[in-house]
Amino acid sequence: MFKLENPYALRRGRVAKVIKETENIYTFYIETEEQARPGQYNMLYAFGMGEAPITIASMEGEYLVHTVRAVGDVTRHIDELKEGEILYYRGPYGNTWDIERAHKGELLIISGGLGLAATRWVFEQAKTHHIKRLIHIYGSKDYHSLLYRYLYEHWHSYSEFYITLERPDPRWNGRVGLVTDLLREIELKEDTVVFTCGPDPMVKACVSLLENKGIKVYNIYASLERHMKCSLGTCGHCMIGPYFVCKDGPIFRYDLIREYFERKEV
Amino acid sequence: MEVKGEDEGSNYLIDLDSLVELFGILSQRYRVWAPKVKDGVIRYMPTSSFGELALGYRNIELPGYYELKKEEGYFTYTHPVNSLKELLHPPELPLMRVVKQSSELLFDYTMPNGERLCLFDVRACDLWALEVLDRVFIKNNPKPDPYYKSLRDNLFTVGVNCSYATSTCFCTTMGTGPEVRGGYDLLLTELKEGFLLQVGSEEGREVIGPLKKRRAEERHLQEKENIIKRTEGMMQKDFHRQEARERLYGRMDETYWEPVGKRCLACTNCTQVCPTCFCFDMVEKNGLSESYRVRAWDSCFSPSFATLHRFNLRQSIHSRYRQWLMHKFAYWVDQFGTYGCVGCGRCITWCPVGIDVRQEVRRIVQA
Amino acid sequence: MKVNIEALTRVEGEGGLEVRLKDGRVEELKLRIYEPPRFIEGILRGKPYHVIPDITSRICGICPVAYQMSGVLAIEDAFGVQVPEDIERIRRLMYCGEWIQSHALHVFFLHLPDFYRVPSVIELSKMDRELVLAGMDIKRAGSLIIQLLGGRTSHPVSLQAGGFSGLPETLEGLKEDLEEALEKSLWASKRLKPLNFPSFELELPYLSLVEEEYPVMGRELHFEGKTIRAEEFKEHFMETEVAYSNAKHGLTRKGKAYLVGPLARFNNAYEKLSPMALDLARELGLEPPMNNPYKSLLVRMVEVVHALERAINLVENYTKPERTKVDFLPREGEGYGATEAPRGVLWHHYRFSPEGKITYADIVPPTSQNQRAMELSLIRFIESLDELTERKILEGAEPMIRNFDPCISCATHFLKVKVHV
Amino acid sequence: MKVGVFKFSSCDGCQLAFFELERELLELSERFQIEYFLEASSENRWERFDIAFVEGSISTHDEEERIVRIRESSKYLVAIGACAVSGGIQSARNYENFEELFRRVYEKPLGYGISRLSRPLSDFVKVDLEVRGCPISKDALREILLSHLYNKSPNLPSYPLCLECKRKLNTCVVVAHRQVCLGPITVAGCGALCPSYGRGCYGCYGPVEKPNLEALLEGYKGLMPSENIKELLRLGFNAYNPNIRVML
Ligand SMILES: Cc1cc2nc3c(=O)[nH]c(=O)nc-3n(C[C@H](O)[C@H](O)[C@H](O)COP(=O)(O)OP(=O)(O)OC[C@H]3O[C@@H](n4cnc5c(N)ncnc54)[C@H](O)[C@@H]3O)c2cc1C
Ligand code: SF4
Ligand code: SF4
Ligand code: SF4
Repeated sequence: MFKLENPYALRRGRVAKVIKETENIYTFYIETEEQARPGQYNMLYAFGMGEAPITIASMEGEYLVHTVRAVGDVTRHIDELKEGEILYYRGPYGNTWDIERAHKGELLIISGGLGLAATRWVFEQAKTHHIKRLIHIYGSKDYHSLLYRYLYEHWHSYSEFYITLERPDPRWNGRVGLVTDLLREIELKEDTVVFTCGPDPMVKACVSLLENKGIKVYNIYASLERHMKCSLGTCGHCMIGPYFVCKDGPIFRYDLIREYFERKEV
Repeated sequence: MEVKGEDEGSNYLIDLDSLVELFGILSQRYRVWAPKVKDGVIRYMPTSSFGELALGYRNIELPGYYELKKEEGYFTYTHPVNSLKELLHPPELPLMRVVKQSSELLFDYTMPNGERLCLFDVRACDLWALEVLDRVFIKNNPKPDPYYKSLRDNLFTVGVNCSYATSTCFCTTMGTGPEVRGGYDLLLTELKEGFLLQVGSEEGREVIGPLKKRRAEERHLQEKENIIKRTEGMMQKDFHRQEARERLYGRMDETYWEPVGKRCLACTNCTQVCPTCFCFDMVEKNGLSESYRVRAWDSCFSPSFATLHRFNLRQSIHSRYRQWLMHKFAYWVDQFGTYGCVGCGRCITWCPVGIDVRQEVRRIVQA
Repeated sequence: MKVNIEALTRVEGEGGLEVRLKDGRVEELKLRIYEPPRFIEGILRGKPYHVIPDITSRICGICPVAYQMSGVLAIEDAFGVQVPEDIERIRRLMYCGEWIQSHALHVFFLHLPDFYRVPSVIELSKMDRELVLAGMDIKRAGSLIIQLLGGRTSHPVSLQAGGFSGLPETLEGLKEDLEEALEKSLWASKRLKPLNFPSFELELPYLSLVEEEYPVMGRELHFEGKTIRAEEFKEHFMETEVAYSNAKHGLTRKGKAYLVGPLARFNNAYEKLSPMALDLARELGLEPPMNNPYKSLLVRMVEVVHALERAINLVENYTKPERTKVDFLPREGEGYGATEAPRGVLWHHYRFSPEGKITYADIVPPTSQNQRAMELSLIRFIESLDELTERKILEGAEPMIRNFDPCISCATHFLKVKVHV
Repeated sequence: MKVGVFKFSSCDGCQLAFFELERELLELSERFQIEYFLEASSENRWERFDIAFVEGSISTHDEEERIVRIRESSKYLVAIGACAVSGGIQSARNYENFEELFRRVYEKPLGYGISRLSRPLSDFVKVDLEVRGCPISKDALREILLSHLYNKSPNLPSYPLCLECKRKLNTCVVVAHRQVCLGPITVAGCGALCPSYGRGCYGCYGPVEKPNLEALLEGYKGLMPSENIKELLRLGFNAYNPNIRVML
């Protein structure tokens, strides 16, 4: 009998750096030997609380980058981690953005709120791919919630990077409005490939707009969020139609999930 | 499912004394679980002697109804009320113990013990259910589950062909029975003259080595065929499963599901008694300085099952029923290349308000 | 002078005490039970008989088994149900569990802090951890019995008219726990012996059940040398309402106070105690007549030892009955049931319609029977004080009340003390 | 952390859960200071409480005022048990003629500020956490106390009793023994005690959120007339639970 690896086994990673993004969102740089790909996620563990799936926002050298918003038990405790402390996690899980699809073409990324964490890495990698036009629309609730401010300059340097805030702010002289408002204004080619991650309603609204613009639904990819307990395709919580978001996703070609995603209570 | 060799030399006829002897050999080699009568029902339970077996009983099952009667013969009932999921995917299984020592955590992963276990008297539907679970947890899973596997690897199964089907049985509809076609180490069929004993594995062959037995003859095998045919005849074909599956995908609209949503209690019973429903929750059981991570049965009918941002995506009961039925009869095939239902009928019998999944499939598909 | 204890503490339920003093004498003393009435008897009316054990147990979370058992006996009395001996033995075992856990709770958690002059068991554990832990283990042993037989310690679920809805196959491991508790009880009792028990004598008639063994349940009561049948209870005793309290007062028909509970049982049935309990009583210097309520603490320990010894015996002989419950049909009739709750006689009386609906319900709990006795003791205690100061009264009144282990939840079906001078 | 334990109309059974903790009570008492707990201590201080555990239903005018004072003094208010969460057995009276009921038990005139209805705390104040059960289990109490130490939300079930019943590998008493069981619409947490002891659940943990009562009445028709099941619910200690009172 061969011994199986225990997929529930947790690994330790030292927190090398912590960046405070907003009041309740922190970015952690974790020392790791892991290999991962953009779009994948890890299960982060907090003692006595349980686990939460968290996107790998990026890999910088030996550092895993995680951005965590404290909303509940696990995430609140993760956010209390200090430099030098240990994060316990397992992963990476899930699939990756199919960036090859955009090879020599146009790539549009749409990120809503914390969804930016899921698109950041592929966006960074897109720089090194042969992509003719790289557009990134990032919608944030308000000025407070803006993530990764320290990266915008760099992002601007190689892409059309737009930010829109839902709520105006005296410190903000950029765009105010919904992601869809911004999207409406942008000229897109019909074979543009779209990557998106954000709240379900935002994704739905963007897709319908993109379709109106003639974009093919099979060129749209969405990274979904669902309740997850195991990340191994066995706990059943994350199912959407025939798919397990944890292992078949979290990224889906939209035409495959549309029937389930757009329907109430599936 | 792999059909282990069924060459001529593997068919024997044994009498009652030999059957008793066989049980004795099994109990010496393994810890044995077998059907016994408890609380007025037949259950798989640890069994140490032949006399404890639920032989000579008949289970009468209807939607939301169960009754036991005495019956002439031995293997005169169908499957027990509990399923083998109980053993391989226990209701509460601690996956690890975590101890906090200052700021460090120590993890102690406790694999279930690898004791050899014999399941005596497993019917076709339940053997299929094992195959289904195998695919979910190991065979079709890129990250096979070692907890499940360590329990699974230690099973020795003695299958039994059903000579009777109760009104809730529909294995023929799901294509899983009543004939046991594989996945067993030994297989029994109760005949007029005795018991047909067939060997399905090397281990099975070894076990029956010392047993007093004789070669089965053609007429014995013929009788077995007849019994299976007769049992098949006791079940009606409820629907064409493949056709049903295809049509179900076109029946996602809530209007199809609302009628059953009105009748369903969302009590979770169907998912719990089902031999293949695998959904679970991870529960942290905390003490002052240690914490256990426990895998515990959950259900898509639970009110917090599909919670996103403190909100259950499936608020209505009919949407939960849809998730369940669609999973069993449609999605599962995409996921694991088999139906999630083996037609055992447990969910029908054990629904406190007697909802019959066959009827619901038919209603929805025909609508 | 007026002394007022707004809320009595370390008793079950809520009540208060109000005392008015004049010229060194108690002019008026009111033990007020302001725990709101919950109308259990009223609610029962018109309901099917089988709800009795579940509902009456909710009168008191500390002695639910007593309520269930008295209720069940009354139902069986009315419908002419005879339970076989094996079921009866298991009932007795369950009852032992209640005595053990309730007595241990009272002795160690509620009463003992008085003798150590600390406010609570938590403080007590800082002074004598070993003793408190022993108390907890004793209590746990009692709880365990009820839990095994009935699912949970408070409001167990299995006890029904005719027997049990279900029972465990075995009671594995229980005997060892009981034996350990027995050892600890003997040890703890010896630790309690040298405590300072104020000398105080209360001479009141004692009422308890009488049966072949030390009384737990039965059809007859023992009072002032007479035997009274359960159905004659109301011919000899009455419940009266007093304006200041939500609990009724139990008195003899002649209007006299009497006492139920451990002292009553001890005095009426001393010779029926188990051998170890008798030895312990002797060692503690207890023998009837025991009229000092303070020493009820020790008597409770004697009863704990008795109950443990009895329980061990019953556990040793435990086998799950073939049928855990006998079948019966309801019929029109009247039934009485009385058992010895930890705090004393608990009497139930019902009348049923032909379909088994309750047409009349009357429950007399021990605490209401003891209320008058408590008031008398308080008056005696206060008048015997050398110094009639508010502080002295306040200091002594509550411990005096606690001697009686009053269960106010039962009685409303108490503790603030007010003293007027 | 400062803890207060309070009692209203009830049987004391839920408070007992503190004593049931036994040894753990002593360990936990190092982290929690019990400031007010009449049944446990003769020294009680009413200042500010980090956690107030409240047992019992509100059934007198006096109690209505006291619960408001407790709320004002407490950061986190926990309703413990069927009385506090749903009105308790005494709320069965909410469905009866109160004057008559009173006369059945007492001869003295109506009064004493006793309310006609026995009501849950949530009818009067904001409740931060409801702990089900008649009585609550010590495990639930331990989970709440530990959760405060861990700074997490307590993990108390919201799923129906049937799930727990099956996790305990019980045989369903409805199907196998034709007993009425309220398990399908009752919240889990007790350990499925009644079915484990061969009888149907009588609902002491109270209804799940949005119980499908209609379906239950319809489905159990062969076992018991609807009116009797409703009566069972009215006597199930949770009759006045907001999730069910409108249906009774
Ligand atoms: C594939 C995937 C990737 C993800 N990536 C990220 C990521 O990169 N960063 C990130 O921060 N999150 C991410 N999430 C979301 C994250 O997993 C959840 O927020 C997290 O599981 C919550 O766990 P918890 O224990 O902290 O909350 P729980 O205590 O379990 O809370 C339960 C639910 O309630 C919500 N919730 C809790 N408190 C509040 C509140 N006060 N207000 C509103 N809702 C609340 C939570 O979102 C959660 O859904 C991802 C999810 C998925 C599925
Ligand atoms: S869905 Fe029902 S019939 Fe099918 S396998 Fe599960 S319990 Fe058996
Ligand atoms: S016995 Fe009751 S709680 Fe258990 S499964 Fe049946 S209906 Fe549900
Ligand atoms: S089964 Fe129901 S009635 Fe029985 S203890 Fe549990 S919740 Fe209460």
